[in-house]
Amino acid sequence: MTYSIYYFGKITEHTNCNYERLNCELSTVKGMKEALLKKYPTLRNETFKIAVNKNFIDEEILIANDSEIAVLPPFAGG
Amino acid sequence: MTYSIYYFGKITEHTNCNYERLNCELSTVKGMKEALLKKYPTLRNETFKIAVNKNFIDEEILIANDSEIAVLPPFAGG
Amino acid sequence: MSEELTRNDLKRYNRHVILDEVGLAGQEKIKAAKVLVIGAGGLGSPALQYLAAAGVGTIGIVDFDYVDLSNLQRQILFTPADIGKNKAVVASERLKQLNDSIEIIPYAERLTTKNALGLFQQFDIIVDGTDNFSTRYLVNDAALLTGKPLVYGSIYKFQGQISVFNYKNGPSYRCLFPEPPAPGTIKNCSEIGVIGVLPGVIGTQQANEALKIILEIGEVQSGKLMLYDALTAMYSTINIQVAQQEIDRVKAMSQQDFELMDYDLFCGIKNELSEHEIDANTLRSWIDAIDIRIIDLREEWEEPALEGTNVERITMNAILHQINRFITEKKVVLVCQTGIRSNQVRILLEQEHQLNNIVELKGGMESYDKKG
Amino acid sequence: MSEELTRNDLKRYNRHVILDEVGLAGQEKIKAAKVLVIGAGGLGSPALQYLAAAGVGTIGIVDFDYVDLSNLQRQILFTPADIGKNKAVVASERLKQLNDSIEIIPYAERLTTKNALGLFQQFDIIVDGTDNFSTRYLVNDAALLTGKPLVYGSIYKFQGQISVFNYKNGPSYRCLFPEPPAPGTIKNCSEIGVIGVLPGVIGTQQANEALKIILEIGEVQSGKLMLYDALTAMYSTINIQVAQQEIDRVKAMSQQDFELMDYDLFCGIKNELSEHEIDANTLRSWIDAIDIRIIDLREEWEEPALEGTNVERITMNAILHQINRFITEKKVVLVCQTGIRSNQVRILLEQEHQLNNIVELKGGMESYDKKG
Repeated sequence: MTYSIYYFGKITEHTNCNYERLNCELSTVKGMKEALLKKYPTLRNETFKIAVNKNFIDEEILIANDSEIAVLPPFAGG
Repeated sequence: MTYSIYYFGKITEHTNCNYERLNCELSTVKGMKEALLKKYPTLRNETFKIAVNKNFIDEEILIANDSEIAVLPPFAGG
Repeated sequence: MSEELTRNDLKRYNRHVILDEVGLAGQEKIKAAKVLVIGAGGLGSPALQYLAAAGVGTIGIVDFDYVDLSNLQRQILFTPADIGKNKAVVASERLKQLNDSIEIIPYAERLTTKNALGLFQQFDIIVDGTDNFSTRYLVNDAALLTGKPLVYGSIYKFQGQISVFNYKNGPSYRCLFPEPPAPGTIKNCSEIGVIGVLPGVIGTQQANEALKIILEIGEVQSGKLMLYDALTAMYSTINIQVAQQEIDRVKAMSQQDFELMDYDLFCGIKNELSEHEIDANTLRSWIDAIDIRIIDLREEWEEPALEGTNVERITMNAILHQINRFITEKKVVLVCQTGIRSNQVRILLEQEHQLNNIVELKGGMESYDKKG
Repeated sequence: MSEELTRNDLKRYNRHVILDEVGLAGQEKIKAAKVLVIGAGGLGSPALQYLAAAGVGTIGIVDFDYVDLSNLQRQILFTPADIGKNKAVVASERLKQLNDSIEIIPYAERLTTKNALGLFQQFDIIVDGTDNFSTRYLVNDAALLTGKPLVYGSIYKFQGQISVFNYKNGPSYRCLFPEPPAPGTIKNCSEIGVIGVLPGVIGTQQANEALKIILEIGEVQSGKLMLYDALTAMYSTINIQVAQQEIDRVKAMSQQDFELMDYDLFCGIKNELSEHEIDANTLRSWIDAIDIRIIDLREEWEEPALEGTNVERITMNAILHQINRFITEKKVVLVCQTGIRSNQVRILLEQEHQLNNIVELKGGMESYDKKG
């Protein structure tokens, strides 16, 4: 599978990029979260939500090839 | 062919909608312009540009099925 | 080019300085930058506010126009106390209150082919906040001739466009629209109506593009036309290609050629009266005098009133339901406030009901009033 | 509900009235509307300007905070003359200058669980311009409990988010983020740095959403989270679903339950010092006193200076290239301006270089200064 991953807000400070293509096995949202934590260990202290193709989906749903993934932290600035 | 057509600015005052799906024969940009003038005769006094899938393309290029077409007039307000 | 920051600057712009993408060097670039904003209206007001707040060292403001009550719904630099004063001057006073450590230069004059090149040469970036095609083509061409990037924004009712032209050999406004719309199809744009917050949304994004050019960060919207619809909150972006022949045609002009260009004529604004139009003096001579029907399309509250034995009022909204009231042998004169409604109604009656005994008051009652 | 327009209103809001989508009836709705803006800062300033300009009949402003020099880079309602004054009061004075025909009510107090429900009940729409998680959850819950639509906006460095919550049974903020971030991972957001024009872009679009709710036109951004990046000028929109159990949990609270909620505790703000943190008093006692290394990560120009025989300066930027300077048996205290850099550096050194003799000054030199 190839996924396009977009990182937002504070997450980019851990990934040092706001976009990357990731080649990996077919994954669920939950699996994707684990893969990201493995690749970027410091992410474990962060709160974030994962959207797939512009929707927040159940953690157990498999993510189709070529999906667009957004990794969104909350932010509170004003 | 089915095209998704988005109308902008003053153009919508002639079409009375800002979006429609149009079923027609395979067309070029030039042909599309003529089809629009036929459907909306008062458009003939308007200046507008047609973008296909977010690009302005040559008037003679054929527009693929399911393309997204934007009909853009200039506007000068400020 | 950069300029050293004072101790006060460091505190004031701290929220910029602590960003990796800005830093001390970036804030120094902002301080050294010179931005010229054409038009202190709907787009100019928010753009100017944020450029001044950001610490842009030199800001020029060109506007010959005067503050009017109907501006205040969107031109948030002005208060009722400013009505009747020059916009460039009032804007400059408010900006000085907001930030007295930058230089603000008001030009209370019309931008013309005579002064544009000289003015543009004194600045690094031009921000277009004008409200008519004539000045927009003039601004584009002057930016091309002086080699200055142009931050373009434009609005219509609920929609807006943003782009950056003439940036690092990218497209110009003429690459998008080589020629202005056909004369007569577009009247004075400020008279069409606009949701007040729209120029705020667009003008702030023009300021953002100007800052990215100054800071040399991010992706400047050159070669892209951003479209925005406030009703749906949808954005889309269309790619614009360079049309080299359009750019070359402008660049081929000598300074003298440019100074002799008549942009009003190019945009059809100086058109003679068409066969369907009459002017205020003609209308004045016809009231109470000849056997025609003068129809005032305006709402009851619009001023000045138009009175006469041959004047009747049928509002534009009422027309679609009373089309038979127009079927008459007599010549009909349509009158509205600015000439837009009368033009729409005339075209509708001609095209859909084959009526051809109709003329309209060019410029509407606003022109009648001024000459009255 | 609607309110009759005066003759002056008709002229002032003419550019709204002549829009089919607004008209006289729409402008009357705007005049009758009551909007409460929480926070007169980066987001509140532009939202308030355009709501007042549009003619919103009653505008409430809640802000307990005082104008600071570092606010002026983005909070365009304030001038240097306002420094030290309450933001709600100063904002209200400027808005009265802009439009004296509407009612503007400043609440120069902190929004708390005690006053929120009573306040919200007096308004139709809530606009969230706050700058911390604790108040954002409080605002969301109070909006749910009083049944008011909430126009949400939030910013971080160069990015922004916009949505409308609690609108016609749509999602709430808790449907998006049920719980605040882990305590300690997010410090005071106003200290991270932000490009000044960003809140202008987001705050104007919050005003636009509020106006669409008032006018009942267009598509309100309920169930959608708009994301914006000022560097790339890219927008994207993500759909948000209702999480009914999150809404029910809030709605199950009685007024008394809500009043007893401690949102600071919920957001981890009242956390005790962690094992990695020391406070200003402790640091003060250690300077010149014990054999440790106190490392000031700040740039040379940041104030107040920290001096002592055991204090050294290594800026954050220098650290990545000089990591060996940290390999030492001595205990290390990291100090920066607000506690953010010291936190990042400590985590980096612990995780990537297995150093575990490091503590940080909680709240940075700003807390040191205040207690000094």
